[in-house]
Amino acid sequence: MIAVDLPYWAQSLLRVLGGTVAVLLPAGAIVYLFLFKMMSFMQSRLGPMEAGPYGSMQLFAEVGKWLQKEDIQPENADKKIFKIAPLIVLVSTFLLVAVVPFGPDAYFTDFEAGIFYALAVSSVSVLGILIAGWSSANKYSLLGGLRAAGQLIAYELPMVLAVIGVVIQAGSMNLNQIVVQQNAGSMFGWDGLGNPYLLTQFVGFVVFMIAVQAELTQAPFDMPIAESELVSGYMTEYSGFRFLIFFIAEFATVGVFTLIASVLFLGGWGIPFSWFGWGSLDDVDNWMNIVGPLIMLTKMFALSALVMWVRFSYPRLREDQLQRFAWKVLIPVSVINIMVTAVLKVVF
Amino acid sequence: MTDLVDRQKLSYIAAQAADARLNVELETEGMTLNIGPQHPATHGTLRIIVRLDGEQVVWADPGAGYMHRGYEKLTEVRTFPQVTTLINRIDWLGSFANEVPFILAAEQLMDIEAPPRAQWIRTILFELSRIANVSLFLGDLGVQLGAITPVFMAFRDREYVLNLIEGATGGRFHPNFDRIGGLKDDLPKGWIDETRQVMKKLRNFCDEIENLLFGNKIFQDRTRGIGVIPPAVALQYGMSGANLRASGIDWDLRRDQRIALAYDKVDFKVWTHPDGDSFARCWIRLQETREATKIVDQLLDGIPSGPVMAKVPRIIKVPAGEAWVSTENPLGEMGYYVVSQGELGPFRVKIRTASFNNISIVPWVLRGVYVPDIITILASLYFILGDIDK
Amino acid sequence: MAPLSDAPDAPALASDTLRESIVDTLRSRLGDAIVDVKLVPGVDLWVRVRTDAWRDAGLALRDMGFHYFCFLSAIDWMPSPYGRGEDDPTAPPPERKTEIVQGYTGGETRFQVFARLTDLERHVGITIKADVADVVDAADGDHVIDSWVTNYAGANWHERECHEMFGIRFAGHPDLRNMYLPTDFEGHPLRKDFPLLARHVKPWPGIVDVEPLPDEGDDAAAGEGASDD
Amino acid sequence: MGFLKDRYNEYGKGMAVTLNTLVQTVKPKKLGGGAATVQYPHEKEAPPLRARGVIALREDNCTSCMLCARSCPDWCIYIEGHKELAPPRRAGGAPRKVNKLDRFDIDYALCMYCGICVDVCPFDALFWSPEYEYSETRIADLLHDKTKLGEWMETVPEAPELEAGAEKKKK
Repeated sequence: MIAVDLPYWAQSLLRVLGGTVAVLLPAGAIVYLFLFKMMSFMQSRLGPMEAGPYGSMQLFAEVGKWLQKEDIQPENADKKIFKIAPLIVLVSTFLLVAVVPFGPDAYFTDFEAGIFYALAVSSVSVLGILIAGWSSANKYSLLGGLRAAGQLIAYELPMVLAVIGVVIQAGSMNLNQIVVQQNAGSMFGWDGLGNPYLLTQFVGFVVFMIAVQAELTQAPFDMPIAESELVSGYMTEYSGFRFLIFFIAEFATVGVFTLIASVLFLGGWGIPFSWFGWGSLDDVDNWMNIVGPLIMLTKMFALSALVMWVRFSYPRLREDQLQRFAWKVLIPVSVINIMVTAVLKVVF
Repeated sequence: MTDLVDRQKLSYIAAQAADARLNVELETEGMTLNIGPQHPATHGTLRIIVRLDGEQVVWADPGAGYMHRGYEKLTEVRTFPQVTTLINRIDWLGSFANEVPFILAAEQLMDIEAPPRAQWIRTILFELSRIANVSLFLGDLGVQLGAITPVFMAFRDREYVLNLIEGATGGRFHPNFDRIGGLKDDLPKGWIDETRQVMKKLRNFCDEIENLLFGNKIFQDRTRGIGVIPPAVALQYGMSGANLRASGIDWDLRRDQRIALAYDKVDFKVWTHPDGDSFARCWIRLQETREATKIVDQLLDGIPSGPVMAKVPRIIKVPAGEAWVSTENPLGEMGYYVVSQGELGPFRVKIRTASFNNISIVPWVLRGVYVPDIITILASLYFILGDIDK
Repeated sequence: MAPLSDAPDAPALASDTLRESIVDTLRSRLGDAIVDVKLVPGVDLWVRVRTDAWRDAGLALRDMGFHYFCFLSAIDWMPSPYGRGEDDPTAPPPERKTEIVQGYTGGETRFQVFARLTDLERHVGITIKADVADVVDAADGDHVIDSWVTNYAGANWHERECHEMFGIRFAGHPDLRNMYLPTDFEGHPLRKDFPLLARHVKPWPGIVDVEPLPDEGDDAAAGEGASDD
Repeated sequence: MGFLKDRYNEYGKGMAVTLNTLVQTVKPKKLGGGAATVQYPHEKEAPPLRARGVIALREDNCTSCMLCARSCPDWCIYIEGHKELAPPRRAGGAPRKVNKLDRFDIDYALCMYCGICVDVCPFDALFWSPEYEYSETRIADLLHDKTKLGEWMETVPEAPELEAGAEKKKK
């Protein structure tokens, strides 16, 4: 427990700063590590090498480039809405990160219905994408926006259903509680690994990650952007810093979603409590507030590496195939998963 | 002009009426989408105007000509040796293969034949340019379908082939190595061993692409049963190359015509596929790349020794006459109808390019497909803009 | 479709039974519509038909097994009034021949259309030609010949190309819009009297010759191997 | 297990390919790894000896015969020359008339790098050099004169030896 009592304004400031860091740091790291480097290595090249050692400053160069560019709005665009759309997408990411716990006390807010809130605000970005596509006055943008709306709504459902399994098992919607349940739990009486839901909710994990992939519009579900079909989908008409905001939002959302996935399935900030003899949340030592975020980041990077690896390897599905996959495969599978989980919960 | 204008008006009115009928039936308003001339899927400047109902194509009208360079006119003011450097640029990915039919047509008119060694080396370089061309197709196919990695692998391994072509001819893209009566020069030392190594790499590349793309379920879902072209239609439109063979027609000019190249000395399989869909077209190209590496390997083993140039006068005047020679180029049948009137330059050269015919089927094949399938079908038909527009 | 290699290897024939039989069949189908035949044994076959039999000839060949449509194009037999564009703009233009000399199978008119078809079963191709009447259709100023679209769907684009490049109108073609050129383009680029501007905007660098010695006349023109037509 | 194997073939093999490439790229050069790309300004690839990079001119050999300018498909070679009297080769002989080159320009913005001029040159005055670093920011600057073309003579390599079975060159 933190001993210092901070005034409210300081706490708020800390939270805002922390939230910004929690969004931007993973986004930047994902872009550099995976988009610049891992993708390049997977394609037999080195990626950016000139800006900074091994191109590590490339991202700052890119941001500088985008900020310098002219902020173009198409003549027929609905300008106010057009301008605001990228911000809505980014705001959704910030709202999401608010409930993610990084340590026993390192959280921004401690919702009782945390995961419920997270799933709700994650769909705010759909609005941004839809109005971006609509207001651009471009047919490609329109098609991209509509595809995005259809896709994000279709994959919202399997995601929610996959999470329900976790919620049933943990018996709580509070994300910190889910973390504690996993780390303090035991499997068949053996608590050496805790009880990460990755193992017990493996089906849910797979469904969740597929749905995340689709929510993030990463290949093989990137048809809202589909650069070979729709030029750049809903982002076609955006340039300069508004495009930058879309870009940041894309990768920040990757970061936040994989953070949530690591909370739900990999045990979040925790390490199995039995290693240190902790029994419950109150026993956890204070140093976990520092180490916790690092553990969390490691897990996040592992998951986003997976997301990116799939992105770099797969071709794109077609829109109708994507819908069919969501409704005919993912949703039935996750419903069955919920039933099995519920039955087992009652049995054990 | 009245006749024409009237007809245009009539067809316009008919199209409007058809649209109106459709709109009344479905109570939707169609959308005209202009794909190209600047669009990532048209790798070049092809423009396709599609009328959409939802995401379904009602009709499509391709418009070429954004890269028309007038080669048929340009050949008329050039001498025979100068034409070779020009026609290199028609299909810029397999440029050596463009030279061969023209040179063969000129040789046919002059009644000379290149020495055997020159024919072998021509065939090797011909197949190398096929590999360079089709391997880029295999990579680009991934990009069209949303997979970004294959194209980098294609560029990586095509580089080896281009280095070989450059090592032998001096030009990576535009070799201009063929001369009437033979070749400009012999191969440099060590080239044959290097080529063997590269062919191994290319076979490995084919395996990688097969695992990365062709084996992938998503790829198969995207391409199977899409854009089916029945054999009769393919013949009517004069489709050639892999597009024709994918429709189940066993026709390959390398095997099926007598030509002064070394193809009759090697053993190779002509792949066909019964389906005629996008997958078949792509799959045939993959198999052909593999087959081409094997052809090159076989040819390397048996290059005869001797000169690479027949006795040809220093100033080339081609006797009057007409000749048609076509070869199985990477994109399909490419041929030149050369008319000479005994001058230094040709009187008229009709360039028959594969892509022109292959793309002329687009209005037929795109009817009723979805927007994402447009891209799949265009990618699988595989055109090079320079090859359409000449 | 047996591979060619399976067929008995035919040496350069003095007579070419396959191509002769094709000519015979075609003659029986079209009668005296066949104007001229040129047969190079073992190499190729050219047939010229009367203008009014152009469409029938295509149909007959399609029925005879020439299913594969290769191309259709036209040729302007008039010699170019500009040569290769290598004239000295300051000197009077050189004399050029203006007499029209047709190629294989002859012809009477300036424009000819020709098409190439292949029989995939018998491994044989044919080039078929027809004159395009010099009489210009009054309505649109074009030369007219029948369209092949009903014979081969692939002829569509080839005829469009031919129409804009040579100004030959194909009667019965559904949609003779320009393919390459802008709609309001004037002239027909592949006609020989259409100047190639790239060859006119600047003089040929080869015109310049080495300046002779001041005390010498023009007689000692340099250029050891210099050759021009 | 058949089900899993099929799924692996359908979805896993592609990921295995990308992972394999990643490992290959990250592997140190000593172990045969490394990227396929070259960090251009820091390290440079050597083009093959025959590479047609740029045309070099040996001015002494040129007799301004105009053959190259006339056979150029693009009309991108500009030659001007004049005749002058040179001292006789042997003492007591008559003075020789030689062609002196005043201007030899190649417009590399027009040049198609076909090599016809190099082929037709009867006096071995033109050569291909694999040199490729001569880009300019203005297109007009690509017109290079005989001094510049002469400087490139240093980069012209010897013609490579020929592969076994080739006929010896008569030259």
